[in-house]
Amino acid sequence: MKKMLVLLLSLALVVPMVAGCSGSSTTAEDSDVIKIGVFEPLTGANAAGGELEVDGIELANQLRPEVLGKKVELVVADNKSDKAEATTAAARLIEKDKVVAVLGSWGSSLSIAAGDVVKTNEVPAVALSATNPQVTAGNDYYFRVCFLDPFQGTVMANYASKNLNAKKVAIIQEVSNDYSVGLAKFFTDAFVKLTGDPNAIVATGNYNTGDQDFTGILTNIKATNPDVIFAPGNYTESALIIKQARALGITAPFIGGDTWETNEFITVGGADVEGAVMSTFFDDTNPLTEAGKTFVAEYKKAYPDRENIPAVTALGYDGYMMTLDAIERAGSADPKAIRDALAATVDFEGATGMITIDANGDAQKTEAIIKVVKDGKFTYLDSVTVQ
Amino acid sequence: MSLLKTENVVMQFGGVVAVNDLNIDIKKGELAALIGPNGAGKTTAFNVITGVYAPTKGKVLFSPVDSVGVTNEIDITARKPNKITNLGIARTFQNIRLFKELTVMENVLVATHQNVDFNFLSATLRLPKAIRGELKAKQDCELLLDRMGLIDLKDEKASSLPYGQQRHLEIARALATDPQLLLLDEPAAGMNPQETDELTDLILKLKTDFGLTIFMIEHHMDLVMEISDHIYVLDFGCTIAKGTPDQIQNDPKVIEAYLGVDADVED
Amino acid sequence: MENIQHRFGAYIKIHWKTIVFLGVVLITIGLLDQFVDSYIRRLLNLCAIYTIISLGMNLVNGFTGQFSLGQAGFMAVGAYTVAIFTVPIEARATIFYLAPMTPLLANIQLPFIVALLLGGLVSAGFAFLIGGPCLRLRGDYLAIATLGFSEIIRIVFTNTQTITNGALGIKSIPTITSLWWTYGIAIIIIVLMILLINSSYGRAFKSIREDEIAAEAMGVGLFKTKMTSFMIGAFFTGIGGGLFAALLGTVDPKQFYFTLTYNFLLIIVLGGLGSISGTVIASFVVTLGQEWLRFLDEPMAFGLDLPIFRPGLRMVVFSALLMVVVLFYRKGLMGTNELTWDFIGKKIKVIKSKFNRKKSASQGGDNK
Amino acid sequence: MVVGMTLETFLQQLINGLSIGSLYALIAIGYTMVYGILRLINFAHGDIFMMAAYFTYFGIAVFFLPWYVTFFITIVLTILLGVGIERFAYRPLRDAPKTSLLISAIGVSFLLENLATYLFSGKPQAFPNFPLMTNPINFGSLTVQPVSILIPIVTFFIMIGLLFLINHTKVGMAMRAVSVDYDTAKLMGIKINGVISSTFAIGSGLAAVGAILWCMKYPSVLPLMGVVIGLKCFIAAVIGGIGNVKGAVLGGLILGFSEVLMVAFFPALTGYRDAVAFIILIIILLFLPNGLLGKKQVEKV
Repeated sequence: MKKMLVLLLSLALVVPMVAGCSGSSTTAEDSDVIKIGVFEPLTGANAAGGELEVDGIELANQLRPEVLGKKVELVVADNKSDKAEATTAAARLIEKDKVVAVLGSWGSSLSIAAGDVVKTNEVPAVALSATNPQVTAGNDYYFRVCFLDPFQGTVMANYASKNLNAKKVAIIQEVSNDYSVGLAKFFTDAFVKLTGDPNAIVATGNYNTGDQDFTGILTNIKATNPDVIFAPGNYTESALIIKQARALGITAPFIGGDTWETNEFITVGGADVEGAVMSTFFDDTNPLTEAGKTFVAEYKKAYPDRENIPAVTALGYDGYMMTLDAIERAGSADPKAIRDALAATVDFEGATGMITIDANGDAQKTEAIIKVVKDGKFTYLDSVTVQ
Repeated sequence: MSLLKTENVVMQFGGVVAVNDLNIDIKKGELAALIGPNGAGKTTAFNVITGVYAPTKGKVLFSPVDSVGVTNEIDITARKPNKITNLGIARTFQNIRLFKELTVMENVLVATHQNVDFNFLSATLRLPKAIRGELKAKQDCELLLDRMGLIDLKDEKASSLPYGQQRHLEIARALATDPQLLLLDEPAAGMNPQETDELTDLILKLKTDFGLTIFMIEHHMDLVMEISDHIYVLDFGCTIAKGTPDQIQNDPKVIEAYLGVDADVED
Repeated sequence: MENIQHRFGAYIKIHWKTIVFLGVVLITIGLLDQFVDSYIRRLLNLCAIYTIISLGMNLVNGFTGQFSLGQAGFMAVGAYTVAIFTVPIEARATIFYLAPMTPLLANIQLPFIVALLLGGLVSAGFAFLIGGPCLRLRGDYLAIATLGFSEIIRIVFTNTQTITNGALGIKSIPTITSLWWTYGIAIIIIVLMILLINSSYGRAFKSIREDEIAAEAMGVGLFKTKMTSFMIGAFFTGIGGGLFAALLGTVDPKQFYFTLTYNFLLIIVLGGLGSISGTVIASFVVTLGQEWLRFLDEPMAFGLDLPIFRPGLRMVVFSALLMVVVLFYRKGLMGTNELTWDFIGKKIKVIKSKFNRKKSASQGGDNK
Repeated sequence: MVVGMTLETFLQQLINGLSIGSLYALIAIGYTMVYGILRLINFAHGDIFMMAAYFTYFGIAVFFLPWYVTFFITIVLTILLGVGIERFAYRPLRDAPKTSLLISAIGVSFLLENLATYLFSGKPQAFPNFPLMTNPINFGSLTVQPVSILIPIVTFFIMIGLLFLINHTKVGMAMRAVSVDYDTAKLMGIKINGVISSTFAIGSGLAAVGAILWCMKYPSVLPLMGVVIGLKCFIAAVIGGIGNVKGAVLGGLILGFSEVLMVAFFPALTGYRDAVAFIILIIILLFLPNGLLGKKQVEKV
């Protein structure tokens, strides 16, 4: 009896699935809505980042809900911070929901996983904050609105060398995170070049995502007495690293990348992350463009209780707006036409700056924002231009 | 000629001596019995012989006839149980240990696995050699099951058999390993007098038909006295007597052990 | 002689229904391959791959009774082997942009099928190395040791930058899209499993599951037999991992976190530890079910804006399902039974008789 | 002094090792006690630890309860959780094959992780700050947080307390009896279920204490935080000899020291740190299958 129940239960699971598949929806052309896929991690390790980008996309959608006289509908798919799920989620957006373009994902590896799906199905995708060069490399259908790791690494190396006068730097990288490893490498290259000292990196510590105890590597680093510690990586681990460094009596300033700019970095790090410096894409107190000012005003209207605006939210906003701009220029909701229009984007005015898409599909950006944690807030410090 | 000898075997668990200075000498072709009160260390002795436990001290020697008919004395002390089975010692268990979810036929077939002369690839791909081997094993096992009166049940799950037949199946399975020495651990446990009688006949028949040497642990004294050639009596791990059934029946130490006369009275 | 011939036939007896069934399956795959879109295709491919991997796991856990939790690691080995040896040579420089690939491997490219087989073999090789220390351990120690090895493999792959490209992973792996690759291999592996399980080796595996001590006393070498099962299981899993890499087109170490193994654990528990057909059915149920249950993660499920429907609910339901199966349907769908024609016939009979006896049927039947 | 490590650095590393090792030890005791009685790897133990961290977080940061009230509530809730898990997920399977029990444990662990992700979101929560415990003190050139000293002390006293409980009280005697043989213990009139429940209560209570101390030192709370910690602490218990309280403490310390010292002496290998525990485990199991202080177990045939 029990077994029959299980069998029935399983059938109940599978049958609607198959039925649902076969009766899939109408094609894009004859519908009066244009569907755009939002491909983000809403659960799992990257959930926090995913939610922030979705905020920006949804805000943009409220501001500009129509294009070509048709309603734009967002279809959100959770890629669970997991690659296998990511490819299925991307395929689902394209095949089942018939989206004409995809936005996302937070986390370069998830975007890379979806790369193949969008390429073979010939549907364009716009990465928002994925900074790994491999996202767009060799893929004509992936674009992005943010800058790349090599750029960010160079920016921080410049900052460390010029503004902080650092001669000796220690690096702490999250070995299991492609973003962190990449940034550490580009930083190293740029910093060694700037100082001309091949031994300018005095110590390197590795950790894995999810680690909580860093006292071992920090004690080693303390012994080398660096001027600055560069620790790109996940915000939770980074905040814990800084806390433990301070508890061990390390006073050297910490600098990092854009992933630090989340509220959790400050809530977890507390007073110890005061003075931590990071590069990022956007600053709400100093919008670079008119579009940026509009975005800030609208964001404050939509979320009056939030203090500062995360850069990735601005990128989400830009990704949506740029895609709609491309649809308008293409004059059709045909994915291929949208792709061509996206590739031809020149001087699109985004909230995070002017965007011109280059041959690789990357946004050519020359300006990065440097922020510092001050009084428990991310505060504008400087903007750096690197060619 | 001895088939199995143990020399001064001692088995200790922590501080407990389960078997102390065991010296057994089983001649080829005889039926020997190991008796003694509960907890005397009988099953432990079996476990040492079959390699389940490595003895703390002492040696176990086995003299099987090999495939070309030559007899060699082999030291099997602390060898792996399956190696000892390969050499020709098979056993049954006091608390039946059949492969419950497997069929009767499969239970017996498992015991022929040690003789496979083909590897898993040819078995999986059903190469001719494997097919021949499997068919041969099946034929042999069918004969054996027929012999044990289990042939009609060959596709039943072992766990579904009645108790008495499970005992029979255990013996059939042990015989399928093609042993020279068969160790039976309380084969008649839980049987009524009629079943015990039948079992007695069966054991004697198997012994002659298969040319076996049998060593068994048994509590049914009638059975032991009736069919044994030699009897060893264990108490508290020590061999307190050995000899023919007649000698044992009249040994005061045995009577004492079984009747529980206080030791110091005798001393 | 005649007798042998007859028995030969009986030994590899194939029911005509089986041939018809196989034909239907093949035609279905052919039709699906022609007509489904890439989303369904991806799901169906995943079902086949999960079937392969779960069979590898069930061989060790279900048939041999060794509780191993190393699936994710063996998958990783297979996946990386395929990735390393099939990525186009010209793409390698851009993929290994932080540190170039070691010159030993940089210029070797193999055809997919060769790389796939190699993946299975390397995985079996790892199983050999791991099995040495692990298979001598008692049940739950084996679980934790295999889990540990799977983590070690992942950590090593994270750190060997010039071979595996570390955390960056490998992308641009030539992908497979046709259902024939995955289903062809899955069918071959199912057939091999059936043949293996019904051979002397299969019986030896099962005897160890049933009672190690008795098996050993019957002359079955525990270590050698467990090792054989472990290596074959790893081989299948490696093949599955290789297909997985080729399906996704990209691999990185984070994919092979040990919780991935729980997926396959759920499949084999639901299908029945020690049942091939159960594993196949459960692979489909779990893979498709997991996708179908996505509506639980959407705030607007059933057109109602209920706050309980939000991301994460699906996994809660899923893990609860595992608990329900373990607690109340311990034997899963099939137990150690197989979906043979005899089995189906018996079931139909049981159902029929129940139907006839309507009321008196409440206690009888197959609830053992 | 010029090349390699200075004495201060070495001492600092030793303190790091002692502190993390004692935390491992505290959690390992829970594993060892449950294993001793049920012969089960309680895969959910790490997740019970995680839930305890959330209880404390909610008590202080969300409901603004005083810390002592929160700690008390946390310990009580965690004990209820642990005992509840045993009652509903393990007890029904007591006569089932061991594999089912193990799968059930994995299932509970998986369920708790997913439930926590669903209820509390995957984002980290900041554990409240305890300045008295975390503001570093200097001893010469050594810098130590008070909590790092508190942890080994708490662990030591808990160990002493437990050893007393096990060896000199009625409950402890019952536990020892049950751990040797259920049936005999039953014949002796011991209430098996009661003993098992109290074992889970103690184990979970210790997980709660461990979680509070852990979060004081590493103040972020995440749904998956218990996974790796749980595995490592189980390994610590195995190293010391599972079923043995002193062994668990010893194993925890060995694991803590080896991790930190590997980082100290082989900085290039820091990426492999998480593999250390597993490598030690396999070495120990190969050469000392019963751990450092464990008793030899003989299987009954």
